[in-house]
Amino acid sequence: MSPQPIRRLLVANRGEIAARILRTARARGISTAIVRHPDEEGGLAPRLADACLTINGATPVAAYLDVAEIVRVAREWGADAVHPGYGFLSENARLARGLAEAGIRFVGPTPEVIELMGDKIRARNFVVERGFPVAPSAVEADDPATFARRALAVGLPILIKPAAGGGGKGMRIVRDAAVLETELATARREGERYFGDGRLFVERYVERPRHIEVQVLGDSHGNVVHFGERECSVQRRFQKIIEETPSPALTPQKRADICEAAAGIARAAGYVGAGTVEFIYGAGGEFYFLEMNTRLQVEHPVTEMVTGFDLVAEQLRVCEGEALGYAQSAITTQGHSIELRICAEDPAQGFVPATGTIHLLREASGPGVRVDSGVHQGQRVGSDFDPLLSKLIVHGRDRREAIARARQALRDTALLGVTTNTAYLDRVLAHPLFAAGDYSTAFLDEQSAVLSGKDEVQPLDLLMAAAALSDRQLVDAASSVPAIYAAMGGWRN
Amino acid sequence: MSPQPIRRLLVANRGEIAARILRTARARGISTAIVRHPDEEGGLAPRLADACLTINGATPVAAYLDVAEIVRVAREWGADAVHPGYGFLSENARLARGLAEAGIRFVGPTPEVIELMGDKIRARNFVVERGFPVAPSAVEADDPATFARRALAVGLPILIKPAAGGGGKGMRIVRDAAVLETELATARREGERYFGDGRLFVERYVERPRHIEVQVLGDSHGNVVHFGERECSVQRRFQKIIEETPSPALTPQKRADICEAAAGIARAAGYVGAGTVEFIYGAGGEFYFLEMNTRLQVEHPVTEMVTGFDLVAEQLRVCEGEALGYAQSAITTQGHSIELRICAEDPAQGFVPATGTIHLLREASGPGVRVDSGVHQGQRVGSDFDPLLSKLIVHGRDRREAIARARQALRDTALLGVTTNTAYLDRVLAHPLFAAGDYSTAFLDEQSAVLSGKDEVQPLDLLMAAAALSDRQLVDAASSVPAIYAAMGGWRN
Amino acid sequence: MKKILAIDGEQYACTLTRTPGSLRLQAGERSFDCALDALGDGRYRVRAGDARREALIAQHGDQVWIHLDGRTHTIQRINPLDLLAASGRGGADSALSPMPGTILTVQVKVGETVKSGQVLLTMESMKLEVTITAPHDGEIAEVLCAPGQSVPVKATLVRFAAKAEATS
Amino acid sequence: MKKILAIDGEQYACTLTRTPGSLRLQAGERSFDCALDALGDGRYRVRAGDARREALIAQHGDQVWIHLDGRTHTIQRINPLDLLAASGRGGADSALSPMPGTILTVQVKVGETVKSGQVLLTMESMKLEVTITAPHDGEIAEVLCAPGQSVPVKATLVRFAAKAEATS
Repeated sequence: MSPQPIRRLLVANRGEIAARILRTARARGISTAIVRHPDEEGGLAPRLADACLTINGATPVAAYLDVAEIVRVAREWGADAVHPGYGFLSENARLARGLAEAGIRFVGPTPEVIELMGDKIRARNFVVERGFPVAPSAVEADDPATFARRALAVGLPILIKPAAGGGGKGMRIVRDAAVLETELATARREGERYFGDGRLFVERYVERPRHIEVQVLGDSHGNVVHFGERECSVQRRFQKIIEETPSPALTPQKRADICEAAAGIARAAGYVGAGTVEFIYGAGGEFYFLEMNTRLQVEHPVTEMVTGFDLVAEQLRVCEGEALGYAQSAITTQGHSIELRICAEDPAQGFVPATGTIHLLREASGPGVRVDSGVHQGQRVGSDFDPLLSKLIVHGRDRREAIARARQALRDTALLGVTTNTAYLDRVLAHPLFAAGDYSTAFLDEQSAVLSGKDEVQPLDLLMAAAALSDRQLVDAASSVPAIYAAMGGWRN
Repeated sequence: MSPQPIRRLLVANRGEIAARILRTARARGISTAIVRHPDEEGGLAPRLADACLTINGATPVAAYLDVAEIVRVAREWGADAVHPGYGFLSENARLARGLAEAGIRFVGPTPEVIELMGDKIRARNFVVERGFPVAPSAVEADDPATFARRALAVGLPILIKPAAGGGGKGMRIVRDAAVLETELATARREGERYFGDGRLFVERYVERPRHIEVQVLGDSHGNVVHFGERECSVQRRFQKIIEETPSPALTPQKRADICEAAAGIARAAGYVGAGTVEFIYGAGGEFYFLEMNTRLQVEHPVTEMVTGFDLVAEQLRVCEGEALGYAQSAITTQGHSIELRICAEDPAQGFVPATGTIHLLREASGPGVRVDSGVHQGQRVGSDFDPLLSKLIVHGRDRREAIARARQALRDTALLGVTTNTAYLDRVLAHPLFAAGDYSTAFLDEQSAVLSGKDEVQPLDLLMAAAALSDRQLVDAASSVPAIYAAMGGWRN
Repeated sequence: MKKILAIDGEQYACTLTRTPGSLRLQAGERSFDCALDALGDGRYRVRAGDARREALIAQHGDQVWIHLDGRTHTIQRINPLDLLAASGRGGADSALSPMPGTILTVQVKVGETVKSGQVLLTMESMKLEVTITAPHDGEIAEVLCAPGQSVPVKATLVRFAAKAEATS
Repeated sequence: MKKILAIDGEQYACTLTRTPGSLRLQAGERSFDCALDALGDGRYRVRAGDARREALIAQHGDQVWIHLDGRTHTIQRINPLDLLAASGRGGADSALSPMPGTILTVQVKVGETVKSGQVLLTMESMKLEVTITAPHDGEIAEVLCAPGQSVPVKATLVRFAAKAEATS
């Protein structure tokens, strides 16, 4: 079948990823729409799309998770393809099926592959059968009655995971058998609420591991390539906040091994589209399959920065039925790239989400700096969605140049009105262990004392002057001193 | 001698290039200053520098061209190096010498090389002696009395050039012997005014040539490399407005030939620092040395986009005495890059410079987009300096993707209050000959009828509505209709 | 007129007075002339004694955000009278929302006696579930939220009866 | 109240009237309801009949810039009375500056008779030298600039005597 160009693309997402997808779609001359719940205001993506379609739901999140609603607006607007972004329904096979029934293409793999990889237990079995290593584990569904006992038998510490989960949501570490039951109950509730599936499994928790993932891409003609790895070990609450490529941990040989394993898994699954194979990487160089994300990742830009490929453009081409048109050897990398996630949160208060209005916004720019933003000046940031506001991505000829640029770009970023983690991110970049590339997923927790250290308030007088003089009330009061005192002022001091 | 780090850098320039140099210097942890004439207001660069030093002069331009003044402020501020940017004193050997006497480094080649390449006639002779081809020519200084006659003997059409010139300033094409004397007089005056040197030479004007240049870099240890070519044929009034790399004209063999010629010339000259060797490239694949610019070029970012190198960082490293530390083979290119020069000018009026205030500014961003801007919202744009406001640089996996991104980025650029060439640039990018890569330096002139074609005013009603409704006077007048008419309004139409 | 400035959480008292041709800020031992000039677009030139710097400033009510030297500082302007009033309250205490979000479940009723650590309610914010527990033994005097309700940060969710009674 | 809108150089006459609940724009044959809502930061929602679009708008005096669908349009709002007044002038004509810049040399004097094409003066703008020549034979009535002077675009630099006299 000859390629069928996409002419009308609905982006069923919001925030920075919707804006980023729209940019590529528009440059390709595609008509675009996005969805939006009536309670939402502002946002950069609606400004970039040709149309903005209302989706209804009890809450904004519920609307974004409503398959029928997305299919309805896609059909009514006349979309010929839907890009799901990440999160929400991006790994939902029902959406892919619902769209297919309506004659609309889903920018992602087949529903069968989504289901295979979406069920963490089936995915693990699939990977084990192909000879790739996974960590010791226990699966609730094998025998629910004995699950708690089998979980303990894996050997503490263990990690509880929702069978249908992803992105760190609902995951809990258990180091003490006494709290196992409570933690299982909480994880089950969260799994039900976020994924509509309360089934769990546990895995041996590898202490101080690295989280390394590999970007893969397959076309509908049987070609599969990889785009190298991303190092994603800098995490708080199982959520990545800094990602980079190449990983400072890998030797060329290890890199080849892990990347080829990822491409091998994708090939075995008949994977079509962009996907990511995640691995746990141990201090001894051993790596275990963790999961496969059948969608674009938040951190995909670092791969784009070093390979020069536009992964969204590749997704769209593959969805249109085009063959990749290049071999693995044509994918080369140049330099080093780092991504920083700028979040509305207060690191000093345990990363509690922050809300407010962005009264003033200045974004970084210049050589080697890319900003994938989802917000604009004047926008209200509420608590309905996750706290990611924008991503700062830098490129440098080497890791040192990339870190220097990242730090400068952070200082050039001014987002006034909502508390963000920019100063915290800068402290992470400035940490000697980060500079040495010597860190694991435990890094932020282990170094929390150093990292939470407040900056000394240096320019105190300037800050006081600015705060006092921008206060109308205070200035007026100072100025309304009776004339006689004012005249005397010069002599009295 | 071991490398001597630069700690305090003065950027003796303004506008976008000053901002761009400051970004790299700051990321390297260098203290920075820029210069500024008292008549100037606004500008992005002063916001990025740690200090802003006043230079005096009868006019702003005179101050930027005043060697003694630049040396004075550099010394007073305690600069240990001065980066001259492009234009102004960037190719002035007296500045390099004056700084050296004050114990301050000049970020550029030695005064001797600047003088060699700055004298177009000596440079041509130098290159000819090394066996590289140059176009037929006549030099005034050889025998001023017979210059006009010898100029005609080169064979019309000819190109008059100031011996001390560069950047297209003071150049004139003569196709008719009758106007030769007038044109020589004008060129001489311009040469005197801009370069303090009225000497001229003429060259055979190659019809419909391409302008191709090669970026070179040498260190103080005898290493010279090149970073590939840039295609700079899209010019109006001898000024480039769109540049790209790789050139759509070159075969791999021609590319190797021209790049190696450039590196050979730089090597022969003992070149230290970043420089550019410019060539005229004929339709038959022949190329002639045109001149060597001993400084950073306006269009250097396209090279950075495909090679991943930061050329300003390399300039600073070389100036510090570091060895390059990489071989020619380590410089690889990825994809395609295009630069668009956004100028305050009205293409509909023969590119007449425009002035005004930037009431609103929104710059493009997103994957593959870089903006090197020199201006900010609220800034006044006067007529003291050249009309370049900012540069839009894009990267794509191939030329087609780069063009698509460039066009989208232009549409995303809103600069309200000053007439710019953005719509004109978009018409150039949309031209079938540009898309085919089939153009010469005559392209814009030959296609001027097509390119000056105004966009059809499509959304006329919307524009009228916006213009009328944003007029307080008009809205007030409409609203003050006596109540009786207003009430009847609904029935009468 | 005196104000308290809470700069990144640290409190400083200050008084502004006019001297001929300038404004003078008194803060603790220190006292210096100061000035603030708007440069447009949220940018200001700030002067404090001999120090001069450009900064980006935004304000909303008594909250001020200042981006200076690459860092953003949050400043709360507090009227000393409000501080005084706040310190006068007390007695009964409350459970506050640690972040803005939505109430998921409320697991206690008015009049109910709870133990320290007992779950009072659960809430969700930005996809994170948080459990609010009783900070000490006590009796619930008031429940000020319901499942599904959105609450801002530091909203009072549950109020305890005054301690003297609760420990009886 | 009638206004002329010069949109990217093309002139259109328009009248705005209030109808119950809306504003109506009449332009030539066409007439449609319209609305303009500020969304903050220079962004507006524009409505004209059934068409609706977001645009960036800036204005300064009677000049309006509108960024709509990726293109910037320049609009001049002209009061019809001004047009009328301008057409009433005439008789003597002038040489105008084609761009803003600085006068370099003035090569004619008041009372001097010049030939068509003769150089009147030279000026410089953004490093470009421009020669201003006489558009026709005539006599110089007034010289309104001097070397070194900065002039805006379309400034009258040299005024000719009324043609009836000049051609004598």
